[in-house]
Amino acid sequence: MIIILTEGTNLGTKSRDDGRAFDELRPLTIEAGVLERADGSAYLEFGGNKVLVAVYGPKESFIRRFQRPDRAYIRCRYNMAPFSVDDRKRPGPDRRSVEISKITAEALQPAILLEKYPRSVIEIFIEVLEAEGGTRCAGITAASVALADAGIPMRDMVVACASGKVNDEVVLDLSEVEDKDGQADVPVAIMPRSGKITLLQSDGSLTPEEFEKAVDLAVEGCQSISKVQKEALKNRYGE
Amino acid sequence: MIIILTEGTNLGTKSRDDGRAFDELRPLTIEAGVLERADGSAYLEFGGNKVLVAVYGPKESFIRRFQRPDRAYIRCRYNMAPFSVDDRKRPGPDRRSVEISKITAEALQPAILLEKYPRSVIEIFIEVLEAEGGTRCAGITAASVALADAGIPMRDMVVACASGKVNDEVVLDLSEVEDKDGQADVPVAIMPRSGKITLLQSDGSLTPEEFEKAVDLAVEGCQSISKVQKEALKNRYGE
Amino acid sequence: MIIILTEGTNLGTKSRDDGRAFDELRPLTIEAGVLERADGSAYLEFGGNKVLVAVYGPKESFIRRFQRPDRAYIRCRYNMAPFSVDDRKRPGPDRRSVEISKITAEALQPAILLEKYPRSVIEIFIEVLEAEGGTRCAGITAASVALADAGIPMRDMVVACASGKVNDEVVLDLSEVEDKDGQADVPVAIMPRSGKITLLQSDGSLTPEEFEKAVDLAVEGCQSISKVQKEALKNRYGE
Amino acid sequence: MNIVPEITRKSITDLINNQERADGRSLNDYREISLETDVISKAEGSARVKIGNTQIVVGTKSQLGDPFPDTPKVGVIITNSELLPMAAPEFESGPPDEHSVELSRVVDRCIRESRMVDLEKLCIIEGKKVRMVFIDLHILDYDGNLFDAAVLGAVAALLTTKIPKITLEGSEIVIDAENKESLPIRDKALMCTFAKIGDNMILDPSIDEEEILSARLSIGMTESGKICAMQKGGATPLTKEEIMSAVKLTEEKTKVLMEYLP
Amino acid sequence: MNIVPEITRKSITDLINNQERADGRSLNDYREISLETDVISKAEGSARVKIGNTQIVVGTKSQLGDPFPDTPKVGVIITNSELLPMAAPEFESGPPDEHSVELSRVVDRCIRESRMVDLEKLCIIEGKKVRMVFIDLHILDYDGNLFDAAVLGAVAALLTTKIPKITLEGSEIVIDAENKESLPIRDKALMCTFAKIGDNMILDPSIDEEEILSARLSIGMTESGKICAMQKGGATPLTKEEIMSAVKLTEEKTKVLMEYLP
Amino acid sequence: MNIVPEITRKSITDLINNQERADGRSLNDYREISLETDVISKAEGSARVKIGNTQIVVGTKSQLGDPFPDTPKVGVIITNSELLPMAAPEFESGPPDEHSVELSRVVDRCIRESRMVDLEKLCIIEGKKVRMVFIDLHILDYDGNLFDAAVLGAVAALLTTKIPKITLEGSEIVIDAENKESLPIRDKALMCTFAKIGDNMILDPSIDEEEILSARLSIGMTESGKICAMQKGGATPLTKEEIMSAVKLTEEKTKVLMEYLP
Repeated sequence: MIIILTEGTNLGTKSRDDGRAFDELRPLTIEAGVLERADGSAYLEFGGNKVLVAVYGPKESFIRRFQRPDRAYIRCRYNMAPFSVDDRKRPGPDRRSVEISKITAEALQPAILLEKYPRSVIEIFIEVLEAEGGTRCAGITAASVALADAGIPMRDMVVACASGKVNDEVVLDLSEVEDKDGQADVPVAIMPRSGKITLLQSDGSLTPEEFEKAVDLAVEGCQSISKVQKEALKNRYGE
Repeated sequence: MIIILTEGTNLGTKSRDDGRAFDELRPLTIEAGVLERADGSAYLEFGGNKVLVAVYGPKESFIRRFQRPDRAYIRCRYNMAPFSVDDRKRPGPDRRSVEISKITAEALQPAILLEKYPRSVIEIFIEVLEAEGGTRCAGITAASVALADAGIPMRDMVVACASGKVNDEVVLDLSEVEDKDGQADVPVAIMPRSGKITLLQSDGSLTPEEFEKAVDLAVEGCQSISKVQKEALKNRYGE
Repeated sequence: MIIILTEGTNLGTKSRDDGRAFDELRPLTIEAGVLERADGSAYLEFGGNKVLVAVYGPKESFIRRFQRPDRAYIRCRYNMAPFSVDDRKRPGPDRRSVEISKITAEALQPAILLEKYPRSVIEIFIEVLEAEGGTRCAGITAASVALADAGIPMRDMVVACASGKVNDEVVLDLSEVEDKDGQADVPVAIMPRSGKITLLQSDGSLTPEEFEKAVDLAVEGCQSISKVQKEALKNRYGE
Repeated sequence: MNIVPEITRKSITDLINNQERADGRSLNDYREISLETDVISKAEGSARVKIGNTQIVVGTKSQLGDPFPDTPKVGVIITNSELLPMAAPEFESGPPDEHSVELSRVVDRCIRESRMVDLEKLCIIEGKKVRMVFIDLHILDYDGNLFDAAVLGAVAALLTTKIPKITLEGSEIVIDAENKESLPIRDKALMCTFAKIGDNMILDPSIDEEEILSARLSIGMTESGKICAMQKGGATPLTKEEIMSAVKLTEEKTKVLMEYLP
Repeated sequence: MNIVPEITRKSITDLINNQERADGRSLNDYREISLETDVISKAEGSARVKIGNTQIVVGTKSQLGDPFPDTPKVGVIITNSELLPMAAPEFESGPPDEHSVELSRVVDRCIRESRMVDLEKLCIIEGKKVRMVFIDLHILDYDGNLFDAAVLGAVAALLTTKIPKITLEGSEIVIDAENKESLPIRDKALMCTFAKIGDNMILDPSIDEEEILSARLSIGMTESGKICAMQKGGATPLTKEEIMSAVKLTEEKTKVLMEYLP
Repeated sequence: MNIVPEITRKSITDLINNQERADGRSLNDYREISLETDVISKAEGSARVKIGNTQIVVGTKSQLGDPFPDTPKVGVIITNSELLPMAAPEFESGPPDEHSVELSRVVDRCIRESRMVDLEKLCIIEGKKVRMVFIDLHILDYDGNLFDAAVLGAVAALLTTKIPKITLEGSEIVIDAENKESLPIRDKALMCTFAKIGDNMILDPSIDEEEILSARLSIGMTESGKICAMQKGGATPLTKEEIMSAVKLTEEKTKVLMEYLP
């Protein structure tokens, strides 16, 4: 288990709700290999977020409709525990979790060598045990570590982080309060080697200039988080 | 697109809510071939009713339970758009639409040469975009045109029309208001060449004599509507 | 149709709500072979309980997931009619009926020679037409007769009966009122030849001594009920 | 769905073309009918009906509920049927399929459109509270002709239903479960079902006949001879003559069925 | 899902790599667009939109409802879409799948985050009663690029929606269905969708292009040039440059789309 | 369901017939147990429990609700469990299956029948408003014996639950989220589960042992030694002697488990 805090530059920036600099991440820890039954797993705490991911596969797919003759497909389920949010959430998928499951699968897919496993399925189960803003990014970041822990061959990791606009300022990694009261939220996932973007959403109101700044900031955030992913795998498997 | 009005005889009959004669149909237009992806389609306006039908098939059936070794089966779905009625309808099937889907399939089946396509399915999707009394009959009439547009071999067309009892009088083609305040509603479908009846329901209170009159009137209405169906196909395919 | 009442010993025991002795069963009748379509069936009345059971099979199973290469499996459905209880029950399974279906299947399984029918299924449908306390035991007792009526080879019958604690006393066969106001309820099923226990639950508060007494009492009750089962089959098939 | 062997189909059809039936009935006979009422103590009304080996238990229950917004002055009757998997090897567990939905809607229309129950008398407070009466059809054994059995059982259950007296004291609704009253019944209605097989229409099809029928016609008729419901089924058309002669026969046969009612 | 033959994939890709498209468009052209409003009399607002052969009917309806506990002062907009089985051979009946959910959520965000409708004006009694506006997207014919067609249709329907006037008289809510008023509209927003195929980003992908795209990017932009929604799809990454040039093109193209609005 | 190879079945059974187990435990030992509480800040009570590699997170939340009509004076506890697809390759997404339903109902009975929580103190206004306490069992890793782990985690979560103080001021219910109080706890209860394999009953079956067990017996017992819940599972019968000796062992082993509670 490792803990790092990305130091913010804090050069006279307006103070945020929780005192962070505009480009400062919340405290982050990732641990790989935390479950017995799953083929790979990872546990992540990011600010108040607690996210657990299990990976099964690659294994034979029995669902014809999804099977592909030339590669594996990804089955991804993002789920929130009933006790993870302020008001108890009813168990089972809702529209939000269906959408997040879909875009999470698409964010991870470019990094996985699916073509190595025709007619197979790789299952990714993301459980949000506690939510405090940014769970979809936390889920992607943890899933990438769990995939590596499962020994699934990958081109690169995938790492995700949101930026946004709060009090007319573009800032990194919105907390729950900032997400709710803020003006925009821009979740981004990248493959850190190429810097290419595998997930991108924008929700709120941004000029194109603000949007570009937000993407740049999120990509920087991703690069920092990427180090914690590597550290987690090193801690589990050694150098 | 064609528009015809069946002229009512109006021989001193009591006037109806919308001024029609007892045996007068509402204005009717049918257009064939209105969708790109479907194999056949038709759009119908009948009074305030707007109904769209798509047909797919005959195509291979993958559902064992329904497959027949010696013929195709019909899968029919009657559905109302949420905005088609006064109070928004919740999306998805309800008991009414399940029943109408069933009897619509049975009304169309005698006209289709199902035995030409063993192990196949013909799919009929009826969407009610706006409802103003008589949608099940409108759906059957439009579906028959869509089946012909899809090139599916048929013994005859099927054409449907309701009659009923309003203000103690047997009348043709009940409007929404007449259906709601009326004493009886008798939807009928026929194959116009033989005059044989493929759909028959009766809802309300009728003496056997009134019922017989209602059936006769509905059959006459069907014969008139049948001309509009043919016109629609002529407009699309020429003579 | 046969009717027997197990005579209670009634040696100065505290009187119960319905005047029964502590070890007295409610009136019980069982009739075998009451349905036309089912392969086997039984109808049971036990106090105010009315329970009907149908058995189908052994027949080929088409559900791969449940199929076993070396034996049949049991599919059991316990269901309450909407009108069987004081407040109308919504149709369809609830959590209670799912649990009872499961433990009923497990209670019956040891008695059935499943190994005689590889890749097959035996279906048991239990309908509670009227409920007055003790329906799960009534269902098991009737199901056993229906299985025999279906000609399914069995090691032994299975027979079930509950005991419990009411007014600080251990008593046999709780009525609905006793079940609701009582301190504990202990449903038990046995195979009467070996006396072995195939269903056991306990719900409420009992010392280990009271629990042992409750089990002994329930087993005695089962042995009495077992005679009625045999009588029912004799009435149907002769000696 | 059962696939009926061609030979069975042929032998049943040949018999009917000769005006005979496999079980010895004439074309216009019902099988043996039995009807008991008050069979379920916890229901407010109940009946067990058998037509041949087809067996249905019907129970009714009333409760307070809100009226539909467009009919604020009348009570509500809700008919629900379950084709229990117990009743036939081809029935499955799960939500009602189209056959079950059709059955409950046709039974519902027959009862509602006959205006058998005076729904206005089931209104407690206009626009606010009405009685809702649930009719639950529990199909136990399916040996053909569910429609007629279901209507017969439902009507018998309604006729014997006892609901608690309800009075208004100021704005309070007082439900007096000790004092029960009957439902406000007016005209009764029953249903006759015909099957077209070969060249003939036969009454009360058995399961074997249902499986080979080419068309089905169910006609609901009130004691006073009004048609209150009709439903054609099956994949073959009917002529108007066939329909009208079935109507004629229904006038006669519902009178016979009425005699079974309590 | 359709499996596209390798040869089709190659020919479409080669064309696009040559800055051409199968239907003769340039990479940054929309297909023919048509938009009618007030097409459904029973809806409060409605539109029929076509982009190429993609066809959607949108209807709006308002009703009274409870506000969400955490936003007691604002009305509610609910966007629902149905990829009807009529619209394409690959669509199935049943509850909304992930594609349908994504579509309605992206359309919903584009409309909500543009703050197009002044939701505070839809509040009737703070914390108790607000107006709920349902936007129902009925997808009739699916020939690619549902996102842009859906937003265009939804915005047109909202612009033409007439809701009953509501006034408060004491604690009574008076709904005056005779007097209708428009929705309180502020800034409008529309959406442009790009597909990455081969080395290029193309605007408004047709069905054939959608089936072979490697990435998709949908950008919602207000009349005043603010990005209000964005959604990447597809299994291939994009570079920041690709994204920013799509943003730039969206500024230009939403202006063109705006001209179709009523 | 896993099909266990005959050779595995035999080797586990042989060991147990020799009073040994694959992981070196004696027949009546638990695997290593760990229990942390207050692991989820947004829950009102929470616990993470591990027995061997079986891992469950339990969270509790309370809210106001209506009492059941037949118990107007007492609060409500609702236990829900999800066998997450994450926890084992054989678990599937979807509505709770019979295993999940059985688990939550047995845990619920163990807690309710032990009368551990004084439900009368959770009543706010008789017949109108009571507290509802949700216990959500989130099964993360399934390595056998969910019952004992679930009860241990649920009880620990309840013991550490802090709910907002609620007072009545006239007819107003005042929820004071700043001032929290513990649940009204009385007698505690825990559960011991036994598996019959070969000729022996063993405590705390691992996943491998569960897959070959012939019968399962779970016994819930209070701190004061009362049996509050019992559930037999599996397809083989048990003798009364086997049951009573399991009861005896439970008296001893629940005392040991109690020591893990906060």
